[in-house]
Amino acid sequence: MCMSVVDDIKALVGGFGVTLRHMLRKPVTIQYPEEKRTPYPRFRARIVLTRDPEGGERCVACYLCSAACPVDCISMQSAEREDGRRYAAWFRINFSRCIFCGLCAEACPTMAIQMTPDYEICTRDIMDLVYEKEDLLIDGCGKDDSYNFYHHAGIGVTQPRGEGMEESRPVDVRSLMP
Amino acid sequence: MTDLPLLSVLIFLPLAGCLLLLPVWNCRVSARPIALGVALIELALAAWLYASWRGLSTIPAQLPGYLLQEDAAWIPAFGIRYTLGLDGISLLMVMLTAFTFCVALTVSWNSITEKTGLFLTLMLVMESGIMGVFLALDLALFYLFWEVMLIPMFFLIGVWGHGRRIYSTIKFFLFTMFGSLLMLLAIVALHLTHAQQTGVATFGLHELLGTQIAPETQLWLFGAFFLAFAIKFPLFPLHTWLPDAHTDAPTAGSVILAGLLLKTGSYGLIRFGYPLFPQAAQTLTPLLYALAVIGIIYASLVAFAQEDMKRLIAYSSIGHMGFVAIGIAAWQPVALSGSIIQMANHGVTTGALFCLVGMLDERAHTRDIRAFGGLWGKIPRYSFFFLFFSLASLGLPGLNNFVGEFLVLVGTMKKAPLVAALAFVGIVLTLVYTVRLVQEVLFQEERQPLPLADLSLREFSLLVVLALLDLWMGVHPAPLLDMIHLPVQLLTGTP
Amino acid sequence: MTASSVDIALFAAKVGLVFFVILTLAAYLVFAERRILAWVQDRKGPNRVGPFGLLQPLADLIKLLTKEDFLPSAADKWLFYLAPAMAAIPAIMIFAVIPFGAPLTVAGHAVPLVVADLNIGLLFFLALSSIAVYGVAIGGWASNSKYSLLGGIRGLAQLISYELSMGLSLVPIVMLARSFSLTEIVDAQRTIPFIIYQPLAFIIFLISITAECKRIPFDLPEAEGELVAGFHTEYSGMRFGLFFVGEYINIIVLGGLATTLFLGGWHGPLLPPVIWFTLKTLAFAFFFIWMRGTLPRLRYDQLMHLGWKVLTPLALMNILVTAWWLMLKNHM
Amino acid sequence: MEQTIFYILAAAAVLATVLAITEKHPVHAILFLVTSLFSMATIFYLLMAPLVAAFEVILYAGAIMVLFLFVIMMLDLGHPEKGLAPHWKEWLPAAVLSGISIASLVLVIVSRHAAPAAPAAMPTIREVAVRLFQEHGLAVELISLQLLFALVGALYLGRQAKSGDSK
Amino acid sequence: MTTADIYAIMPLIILTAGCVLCLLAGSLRPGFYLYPAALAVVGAALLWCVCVPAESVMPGMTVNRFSRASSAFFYATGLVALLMAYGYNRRRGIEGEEYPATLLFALLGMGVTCSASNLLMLFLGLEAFTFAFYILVTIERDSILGGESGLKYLLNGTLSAAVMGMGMALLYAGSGTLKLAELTTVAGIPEPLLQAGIGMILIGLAFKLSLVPAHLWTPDVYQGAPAPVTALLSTASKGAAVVALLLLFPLLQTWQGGHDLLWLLALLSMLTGNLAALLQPGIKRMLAWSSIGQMGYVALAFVAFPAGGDRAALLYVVAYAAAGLAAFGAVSILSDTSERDDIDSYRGLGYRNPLAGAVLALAMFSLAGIPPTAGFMAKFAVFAAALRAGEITLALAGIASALVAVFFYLRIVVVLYMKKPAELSEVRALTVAEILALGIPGATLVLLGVYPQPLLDLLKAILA
Amino acid sequence: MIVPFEHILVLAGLLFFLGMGGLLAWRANLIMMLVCIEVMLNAVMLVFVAGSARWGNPDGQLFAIFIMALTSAEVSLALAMVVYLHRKKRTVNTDMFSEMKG
Repeated sequence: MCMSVVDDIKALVGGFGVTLRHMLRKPVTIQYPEEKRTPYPRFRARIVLTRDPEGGERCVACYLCSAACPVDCISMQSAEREDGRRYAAWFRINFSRCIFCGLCAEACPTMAIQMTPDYEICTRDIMDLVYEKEDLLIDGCGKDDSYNFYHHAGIGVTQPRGEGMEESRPVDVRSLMP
Repeated sequence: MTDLPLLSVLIFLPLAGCLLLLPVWNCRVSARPIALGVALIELALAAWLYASWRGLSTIPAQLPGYLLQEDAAWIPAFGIRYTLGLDGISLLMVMLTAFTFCVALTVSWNSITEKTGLFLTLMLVMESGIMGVFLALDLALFYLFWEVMLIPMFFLIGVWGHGRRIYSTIKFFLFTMFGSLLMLLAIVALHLTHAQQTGVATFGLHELLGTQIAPETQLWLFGAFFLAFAIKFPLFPLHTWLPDAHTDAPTAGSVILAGLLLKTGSYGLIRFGYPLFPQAAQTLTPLLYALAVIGIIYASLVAFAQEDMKRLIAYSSIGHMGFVAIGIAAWQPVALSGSIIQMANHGVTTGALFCLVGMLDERAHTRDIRAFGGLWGKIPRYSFFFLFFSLASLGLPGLNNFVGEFLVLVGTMKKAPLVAALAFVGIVLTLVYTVRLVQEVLFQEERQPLPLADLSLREFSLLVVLALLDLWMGVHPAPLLDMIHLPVQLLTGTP
Repeated sequence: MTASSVDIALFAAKVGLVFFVILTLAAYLVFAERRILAWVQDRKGPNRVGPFGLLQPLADLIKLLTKEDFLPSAADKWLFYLAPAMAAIPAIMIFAVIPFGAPLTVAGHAVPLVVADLNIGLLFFLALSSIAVYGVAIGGWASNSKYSLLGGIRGLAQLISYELSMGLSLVPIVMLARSFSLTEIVDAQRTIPFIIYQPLAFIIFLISITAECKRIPFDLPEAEGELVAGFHTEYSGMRFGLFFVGEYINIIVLGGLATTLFLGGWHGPLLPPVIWFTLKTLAFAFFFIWMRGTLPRLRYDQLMHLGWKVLTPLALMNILVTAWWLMLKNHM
Repeated sequence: MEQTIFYILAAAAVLATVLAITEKHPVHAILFLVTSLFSMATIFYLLMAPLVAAFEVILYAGAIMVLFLFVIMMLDLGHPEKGLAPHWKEWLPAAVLSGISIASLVLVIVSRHAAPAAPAAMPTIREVAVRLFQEHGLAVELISLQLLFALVGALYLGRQAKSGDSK
Repeated sequence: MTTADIYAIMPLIILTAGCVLCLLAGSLRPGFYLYPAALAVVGAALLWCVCVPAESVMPGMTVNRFSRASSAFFYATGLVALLMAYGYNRRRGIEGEEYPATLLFALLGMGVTCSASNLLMLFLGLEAFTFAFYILVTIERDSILGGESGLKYLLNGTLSAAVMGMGMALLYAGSGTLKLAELTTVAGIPEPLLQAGIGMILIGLAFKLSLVPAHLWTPDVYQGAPAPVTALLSTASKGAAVVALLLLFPLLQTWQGGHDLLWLLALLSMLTGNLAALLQPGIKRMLAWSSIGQMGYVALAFVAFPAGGDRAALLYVVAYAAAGLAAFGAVSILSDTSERDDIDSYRGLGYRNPLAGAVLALAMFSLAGIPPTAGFMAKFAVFAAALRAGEITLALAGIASALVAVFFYLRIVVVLYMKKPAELSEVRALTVAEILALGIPGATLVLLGVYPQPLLDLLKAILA
Repeated sequence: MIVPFEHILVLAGLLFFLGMGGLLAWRANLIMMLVCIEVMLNAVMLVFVAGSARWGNPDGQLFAIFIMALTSAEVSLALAMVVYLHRKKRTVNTDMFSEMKG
């Protein structure tokens, strides 16, 4: 009984001591607009579309990012050059919805879509947060500056379908009568 | 023996007897003899007193006319003393009491089968109370005993009675209480008047006798006393409790009720009512006469119409007590002596009659006159006693009632001839209903085949004793008259 | 100018001054609390409005005044309006009897630095603090909201319970000072403050006034985790502001009272009396805030247990011991 | 000055009391009564009984009335203001009785002789206290025991049958 | 406070210590062992009262023969009530230390009342024991009747406290003193304030005595309270109120209006109480109404105060207390797990439980005022005093109502002994405590009825 | 005395009988009955205090304080009973408390 009271008092005094010590400690607050924190390089903030080392767009408009996005903030329209090279006719990310989860970047097979440490994307008009392709596209290659997808995969599929080796002709669905 | 406080012994012996009963409370067989033994000792005491009353009268007492006296402080704060006194009238009553209780205990020997311990205790308590009433000379003490004797009777009727016993017993109790409460007020008022006049706070009868009371007050006070006694008596308009109580009481209860309780009323009137308030009594005497006469005639007429034998005898009691009342109202030595003797006579005779009816009831479980007939042939011994006591009751010369009624009529004749004449009519009416009773029960042909046994030895001996007593009082009442002679003279102021 | 009118003028000045100071202090206490709590939590706290954030209270005031005044549809209108005032006014009235400095002499008039030197000052304090209950109770009841009602009931029970131990803990002080007047109590502590004689009473008093202020760890009536905001859940705007300010006025006033009763009031070496008083009072205020930064909230049964089964018996025992001690001392 | 205050307070007290006893809603009634109690307390103060004044507020307004409030809040009475208030017929006997009583009171007061002049000195608080504990010490003991038993009784009744403490 | 003072109030100290210790012990280790302990405490107080003739005058209290005798009476009553409560509470499941402790407190309040020498102590004493009864009446938590009657009693009691307090306030405002002795000297002045005060005190006491028209709480409270509590409530608390009235009586006598008021109260109580009792189906309600009537007789004694009414009143109270204890004791002992309240349920009990039945019957006879019981002596004294004082109307009304009363008292006796028992349940053997609880009042009834002189001497001595 | 003694008496009397009238009228609501009794007790205290001021005697004030203590005891018990009964019957309406008649 007596001991428990002493223990209680000890605990109380200890608590007060802790708070007092913290009071005298330097605050950890960073006063943001004036002081800015440098994020770590892999900080996931604003999303960009990178270019390949040749300066071409990396994005092939495969829709994987759009599919991976949990909040459906990515949308695009794919197009194809005459040589079969695919590209996005337009590409749009709505940053007012984006949660910066990074799934799109993970999903991207061409490393076109990447996240940058730039966290200051506040704006007064919410419509300004809808970024179009021109806003997203940067001039550099981002994180992996030597990777070029078409070097590995080649551009386009030129011969008609079903004509290749180990390839059967596609079924004509209109003649599939029983 | 005179060193003993005999009067206290008389009163408290039965109470002490109750204590003896406690260990055998639930054992009927051993309780009965104990109770009867106590009653017999009482009787023996009374007999001894009777035997030696002449000797006692030679010892000078503080109060004239008294044979024995006891006096002690009891509640000085209220001025109440424990004063007892025995004079001839009391002695007669004491003897009657002691005897009646023996009769009552004997007659209910077998008939009380439930709660015998309680029954016997109540009987003994009641004996104490009644003894006290007849012996008390202090008004408060008298009142105390007066009430004490009520409670056992209340239980006797209520517990062991038949019929509407609860209604009857409550009626009995309330009637009596009503009178006694008024009497209590009057006693206190008398006490206070006396205290104012003399500065002495007392309830003693003989001190209070000298109190000067304004006539009007006297009238009120006497009225209260009179009411109380008249209810007990019972006088005509206040009698209604009596037939009910008698009818529903067990035999012993009826015997005591008729034999003793009624006498307390007349005794109270003689001992307290008239002497304390002579002027008021004088004023109210016509009323008493009137009530008594109406009572006699009315009771006789009603008795004629009764089918229940007990009820019939109860009404006859009212009539007989009417004679007592007339004798008191005349307040004249002969009439008063007659009244007192009549009290004793009535006690014995009516007690015997109730015993007889009780015996019949025990056998036939009915008391309806119309159920019987031809008993003379079936149970001759019983029928003989029935006839004997009926004759006694109607005042056959040679039997005891005749003496009392005769003396009353003689005494009254001088003072109020009209009353005497009317009372005589009453006697004739008595004859009528008694004859009807006897004729219907004993001599009519048998109406219902009832399995009736004749008297047992106990019953027989009891009735023999009663009959002998009746005969003796009727033939040779002189010793009794001698005994009450001096007190009566002192009361009526004709030495 | 006659003598009496000077008195009246001085009196009015005192009242005005006290009002102004207390209200300002209360406002700044809010600010101070936020800053100190921030420090405890290694933050900086509000520092934007004005230099070091010193104009923050003003900003808060403007915000409260411009908010919508909201009346719940099933509320008991008059009582709903009455409650905030009943919470704030008694608190500020208590200060009337607290002497906050040595008597001054102004223009030949002796001016006691206390608004009203009642001979029953201490009882006046107890009376008003018991009235403060009504604000909570009626506020909680009149809102006709379950959270408010629960908060109100809790507040009622808590305030009544701790008023008892508070009052009892003050009895030894009265016994020592032989007076109910706070001025005389302060005078009695000219040499030694009562905290030396009565450490136990001081601790009980301290805990009890914490509960009276409904401060953490005794803030059950407004426990935000359970009851939204307790009895003032339904209040907004300046009515909420009154409850809020009332709480802080209470802190200051009770701190001042603790100073007066246990720390010798305005007595102190070197510094002028008023400064001493202010410092001691602010020390209490600081302690309250510190406590808020340190301790977690009690459970309801713990609260009642502490009040009835620990503090009250202790206070009673303390009274007994003090009485015996005083008696022995007088007999020696 | 003080006289005027007294009469104002007296009027306030009576008015608040009337409102209190005619109000249908117990909470309102209690608040009116508290108002009345405040007026009374001030009157006590004016009558030089500061101690009684203080205790009136502390005990009556601060404890007893709060207790009432507490119970009303706890009991959940629904909408008592919509419930039964005494009909005017029920007020009638009360009003008649009170009227007669007040009239007889006024009669008594009118018929009495002028009160003797007030004595000079009123007892100070210290004197009152000394009197309390010296003259009426036994009374203090008795009342304290009674309060103890109030506690005992309330606890006994408040306890749930056959289980632990409710509070 | 000197040693003599402490000796004089030692019974009160014993009781105080007793009830506090009882509470403490009960909270540490509850159980029925507290009843014997409380019994010992009361017994000790009683013994001290009787045996130690310490007397003293203290501020607020005067211990003299009067107060010692009255407190002895209260303690004896309490003793019997405790005896009967022991078994009763066990059977009814009234557990906890509250009962004995509160009972001790009630006795303490009565002890204070009878030795009060100023209005404050008198008021506090009266309120203290009344307060204890508020708790005791409600003590049976399982019965809704108990709570209801407790609240009724409390409301009425508080109202009476307010009225009595107003009376005392007026007395004080009119005279400037609280001391009874000083008040008596001032009270002669025909000051309307004082008279109004006396009248209001009288009305307040009428509540405690349950005189008509301040009687309305009585039947409900008697019925709702557990029987042992009712026993104490109907006897000791009435006794204490009578004692308070006696203490105040010198004041009351100075004003004719007080006499008239009392006259009216007595008349109404005697008639209303006894007539209403006729109609009651339950024994406790019947006894409640009858106690209203009985208190009317006490009031009658007070009306006849100068003619020895004080002694008569005290005698009456003692006799009534013995009868009340006997009656309620029998009720509580004849009750099992539920209370036997319906008169009809007493059929034939006189044989199945002879002692309880006999004592109940005895109590009824005593209440009806039939000799040789204490009730007769008491009624005798009261009527003697009334006649001596010339109150013939009241005396006649009293006699008439007494006759009415005989009827309903007899009803109980009739039911007990003359009706066939309804059911034949197991007959419980009486414990020693119960035999004592029945025997003591029963013996007192008979003893006082046969030889009241010692008590009368005592009363004379203490009233001198 | 700041005002004539009689005036205080009148005030006290008014309050007392207001309380009594209220008590008689509010026979249906326990809490209101208790409130009315409080009013009456207040009037009593006023008379005591006035008497104390009239005679310069502290006894009246003390009596008033005792009355307060007494009242608090009684009210706490009364309210405990009200709560207890309410728990059993769900009402404070006295008309519902009529287990006993007569």
